[in-house]
Amino acid sequence: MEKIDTSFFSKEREADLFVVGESVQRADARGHVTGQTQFYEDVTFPNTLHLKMVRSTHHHALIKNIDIEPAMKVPGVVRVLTHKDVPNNWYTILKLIGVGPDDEPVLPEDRVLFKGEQVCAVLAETEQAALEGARRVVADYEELPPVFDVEEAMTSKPFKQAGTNYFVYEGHNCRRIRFGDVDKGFAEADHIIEHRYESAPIEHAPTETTGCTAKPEGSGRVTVYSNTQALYFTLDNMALILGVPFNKLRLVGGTVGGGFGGKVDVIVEPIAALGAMLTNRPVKYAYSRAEEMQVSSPRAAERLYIKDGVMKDGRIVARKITLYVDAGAYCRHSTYGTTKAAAHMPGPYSIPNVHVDAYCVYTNRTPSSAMRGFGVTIGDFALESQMDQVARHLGMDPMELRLINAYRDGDTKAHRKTVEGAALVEVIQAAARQTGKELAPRFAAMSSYQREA
Amino acid sequence: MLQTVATPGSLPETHALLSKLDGARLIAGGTAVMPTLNAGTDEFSSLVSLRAAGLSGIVVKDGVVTIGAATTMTELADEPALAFLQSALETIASPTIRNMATIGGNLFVKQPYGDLSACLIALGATATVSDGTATRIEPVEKLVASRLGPKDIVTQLAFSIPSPGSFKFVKAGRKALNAAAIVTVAAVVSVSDGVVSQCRIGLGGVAECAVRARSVEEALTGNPLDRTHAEQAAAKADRDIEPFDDSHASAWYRARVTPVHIRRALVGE
Amino acid sequence: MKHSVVALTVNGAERQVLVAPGTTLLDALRESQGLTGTRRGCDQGACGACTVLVDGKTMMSCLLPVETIDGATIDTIEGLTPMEGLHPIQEAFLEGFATQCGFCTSGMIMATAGLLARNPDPSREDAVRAISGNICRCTGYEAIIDAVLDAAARMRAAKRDKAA
Amino acid sequence: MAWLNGRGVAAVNYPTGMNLGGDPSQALIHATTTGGFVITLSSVDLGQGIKTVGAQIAAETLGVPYENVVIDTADTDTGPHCMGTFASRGTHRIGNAIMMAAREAREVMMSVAATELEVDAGDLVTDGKGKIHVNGAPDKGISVVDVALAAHFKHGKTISGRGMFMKPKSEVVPETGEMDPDSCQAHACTVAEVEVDDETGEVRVKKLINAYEIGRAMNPALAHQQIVGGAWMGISHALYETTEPYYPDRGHGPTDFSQYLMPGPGDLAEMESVIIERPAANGPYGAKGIGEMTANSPIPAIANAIFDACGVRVQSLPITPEKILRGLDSLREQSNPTH
Repeated sequence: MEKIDTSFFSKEREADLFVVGESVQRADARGHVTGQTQFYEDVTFPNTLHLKMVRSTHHHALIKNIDIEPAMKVPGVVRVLTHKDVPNNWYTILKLIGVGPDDEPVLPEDRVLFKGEQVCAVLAETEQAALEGARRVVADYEELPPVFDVEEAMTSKPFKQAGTNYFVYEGHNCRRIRFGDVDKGFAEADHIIEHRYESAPIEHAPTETTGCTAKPEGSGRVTVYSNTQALYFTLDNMALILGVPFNKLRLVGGTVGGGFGGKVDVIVEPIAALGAMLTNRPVKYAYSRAEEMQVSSPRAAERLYIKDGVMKDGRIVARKITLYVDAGAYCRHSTYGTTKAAAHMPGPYSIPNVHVDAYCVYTNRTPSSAMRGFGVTIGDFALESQMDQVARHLGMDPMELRLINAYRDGDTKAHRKTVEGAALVEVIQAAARQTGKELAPRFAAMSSYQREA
Repeated sequence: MLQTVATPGSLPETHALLSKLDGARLIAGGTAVMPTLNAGTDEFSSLVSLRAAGLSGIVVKDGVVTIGAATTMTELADEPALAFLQSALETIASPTIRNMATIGGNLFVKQPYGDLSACLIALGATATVSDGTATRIEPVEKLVASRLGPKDIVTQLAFSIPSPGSFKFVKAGRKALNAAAIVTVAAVVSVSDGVVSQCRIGLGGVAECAVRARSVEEALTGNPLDRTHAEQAAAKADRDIEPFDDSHASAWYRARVTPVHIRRALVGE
Repeated sequence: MKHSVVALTVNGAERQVLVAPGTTLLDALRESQGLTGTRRGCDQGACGACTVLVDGKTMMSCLLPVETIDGATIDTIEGLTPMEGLHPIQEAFLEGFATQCGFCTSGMIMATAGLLARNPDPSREDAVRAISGNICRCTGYEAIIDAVLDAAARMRAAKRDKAA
Repeated sequence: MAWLNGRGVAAVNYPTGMNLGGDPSQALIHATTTGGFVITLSSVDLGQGIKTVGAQIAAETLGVPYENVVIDTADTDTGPHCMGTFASRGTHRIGNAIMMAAREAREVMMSVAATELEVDAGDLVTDGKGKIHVNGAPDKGISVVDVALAAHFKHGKTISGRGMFMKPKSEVVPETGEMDPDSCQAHACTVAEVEVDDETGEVRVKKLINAYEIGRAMNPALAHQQIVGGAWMGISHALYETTEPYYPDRGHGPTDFSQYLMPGPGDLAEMESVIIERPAANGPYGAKGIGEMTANSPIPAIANAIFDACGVRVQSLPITPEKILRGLDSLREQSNPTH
């Protein structure tokens, strides 16, 4: 168990609490250890139809024809859903908070933009019949050249039906942070240190795959048993897509077999509910493990260029960051993640001159979305690798370099928010203490309360 | 879609069902076949299980081990005469999978799985194959490279127990346990008069099937079993392997580290 | 496509299960027996969430066609849970904070049950091996390994108490 | 062959909550006839523990035992709105909403108790064990059960409360990026110790030493779970994970838990962590969100430790043995050119 070191910030801690701060047993643990915890898939209904998706075999292609007849001949197949069945086929998840344009079809119309994109949905009496039906659908494509590189996508011909290959932030092709004057900072600096960092897409890989069962009720409503991380996000998007009043839908969930951000997209519920409405039968749509691994949104691949202007004494006086978030084919939550990434820059350091261009770029890769540490995790890898390179360049201790530049209460961040509740200095001091490293008196005396003279 | 699952009670019955059923696939432990079935497949429409066909069991006689093809990995690990294989078996999947997976099935698992085949090649094991009318004996080395005929069933495997200390094994994977092979090295090396008198090396994870590292064997034979000679011999491995890319490692990486792991298997450093 | 009737002893009770060809033990347990404590994580035998005991040995129920195990004895998490209180393995997982989302827990506990049936006094390495086919994405495994060892200690102590 | 040792540092901060469209969550609370309390939410528990921590916050605020609080979640027919479980927002947003609801319910509870005891409500305190009594006079009191019974059957009062927390929408100034994107920041510093096999590029993370500042550890055991599980995920991200091992080629994209690489129970690093608490002024009992942050600092700490060990700087994730070995080969080439 972790030690709580109360020697830091001792005056700010409220001490006499009854139960907050106690390691009480998890409320759900007994259900977990007995297997009685009820996940969405444990609620079953007789007469349920199984939904399996036909998926694009190309990264980028025009759909010439979809022949569903062979699927309909498979014993047990009840219906195939295509885009024509979807009342409001175009959406974007963050529409609810005013983000546009609608850039993603529930089911594609004339083209597919990534390999694995859902094309049409087969509903059948059994899972095996639905799988066979999906194998029998014949889709003809005309392949188009894909784009897989964010910087190439920025300048190549727009491939989406809606808009540019990048998200437009109030007239800009990126989310910008402008603080101080980086060029002036670079001119003053003793050293310029510049590196490029990047990452691959990362899958959430929850042990329970994304899924739901939609059940039509006698009242005319549809109840959806789902493992979404956000019930109302799902409900509201579904109502818009299905063109039904919000009170026709009910979402039940709350117990999820791992999420990590992977279950905030709204993909399975609208189609399952549509199937339930069109057949008047419960419909289950659960990702297979392979779909979860390759088709569900991963953490975005990112690319960052960091250029630092550094003084001999370790002060970083200018930091310029160009950051590309690979949103994949559709926006989903990436526009928000990119803004979050921009706001996180230049890291927990007070740097007087900061310039950030954070691009949310579309490519023909699997659409990415939120994941634990959204917008930050990869940025931290880049920032903190960069700090190490700066320290080595200067021949400085890496902890001391960070302490010199660490933000303190009252500093202004690059996005112009005043720092409060800072504690970077203290976590470094605490880590040093744990490793038995003795910080020089100047560094041991530092505090987040104020910057030393 | 799957139409039939049969669990015959004898080998002749199994052969009869194999010929009778269209699109039949043999299933033993199920660890390789079932994921395919669960994902939906047109590859086969019936399954014939070997679970009850009487093909399990281990017999040790006069230094030769004969193992029924449906014997599980756990049963192998529990056999005292096969103690030398223990550490190799423990690198294969997990205890739960080893309770299911069989020695016969392991021969036909797609690389980079199927490390036991590399061991069997090193041990010079032979397989008994029955086609319903006749049986034949094939070296495992040859069997894994060719394919079984549609009527063929591997019924048992046999090999001589190597002399103590002569069996060597190293498996390199991305995880300590339950990893697929980047490269698996199994070897039986006999040393007399200070030099390698005989050796047989099986490699897994570095070709479409488990292979024998003949070039390494040749280079090693007649030389002392020390680091220098092992390293020189291991460097010849590129002639024996045809590595591939997968999510575990690239062909380049497999080729680059195969000699390292061969040397480590041979001399432990 | 002909369904078959398969006889299984599930958690001590004799059951006749009607299955379509190729129905996995996992589906049979969850769908026809209502034993949903056995979880479906991958249908590929690679996550361990569906681990049960078949004739006393841990197996992945998603890899077993029910028709091939006629007459088998199956034990699931539901059968492990005593009428009153919890099984020592369950106690160890609960008190050791070895669960987070809970989805891998049934499989982890059944893998532990399989280990402890064979080896009542496992080393840490034995515990690690026993769960090496079970994926947990939440905990980082440490608390689970501790719980396996704690469970073993609890069961040994209970056995000693009983003998005394 | 040699295992090369190295040590690396990284320090990070992490925001609690999201900006954009406002960030609300609600909670309803009511007492049952016998003094149990039910919190109704539409929030989601992914294993992070909101069902537990939410009940702790309610119990603390109401002054009743933890065992008396039940969380009912998540059903959109009964639970009031919640934005969802993401952005390290749950403990902070939902916790604040629960606290507000519990305060309102507590006020009713105390006023009924005051009527029953014929004292001033302001003189009453809760003992956290199920009793309300006059401050300084533990004998002059009444049980929460009796208060609830009286409220229901004598006074016709509902002991209930509504809670809502919302951070208003922050508009971003397009030219400068000026914005107010979050509610507070948690902090972490990790020191990673690794060893690198100089012949194969394999990395073993031997130890992670962490210091986390998380505002308030509401439930230290649950915080411990986030720390250990998150640091494990950090190791996994640093060294293993990708859905596209041959990008831009989509070939060999992993489709199962064998192909998708993550460290198993046999690949764990020793972990040593300490928690520091600097309460957030706007957090419930000072809490900040920590669920996401715990994966972040280990990644660069490991990258930096690998460089320290073997002189290879890998600037792209994941840091595979192949990337390290290619780096080692090129260092060896530079120091001992053979061509």
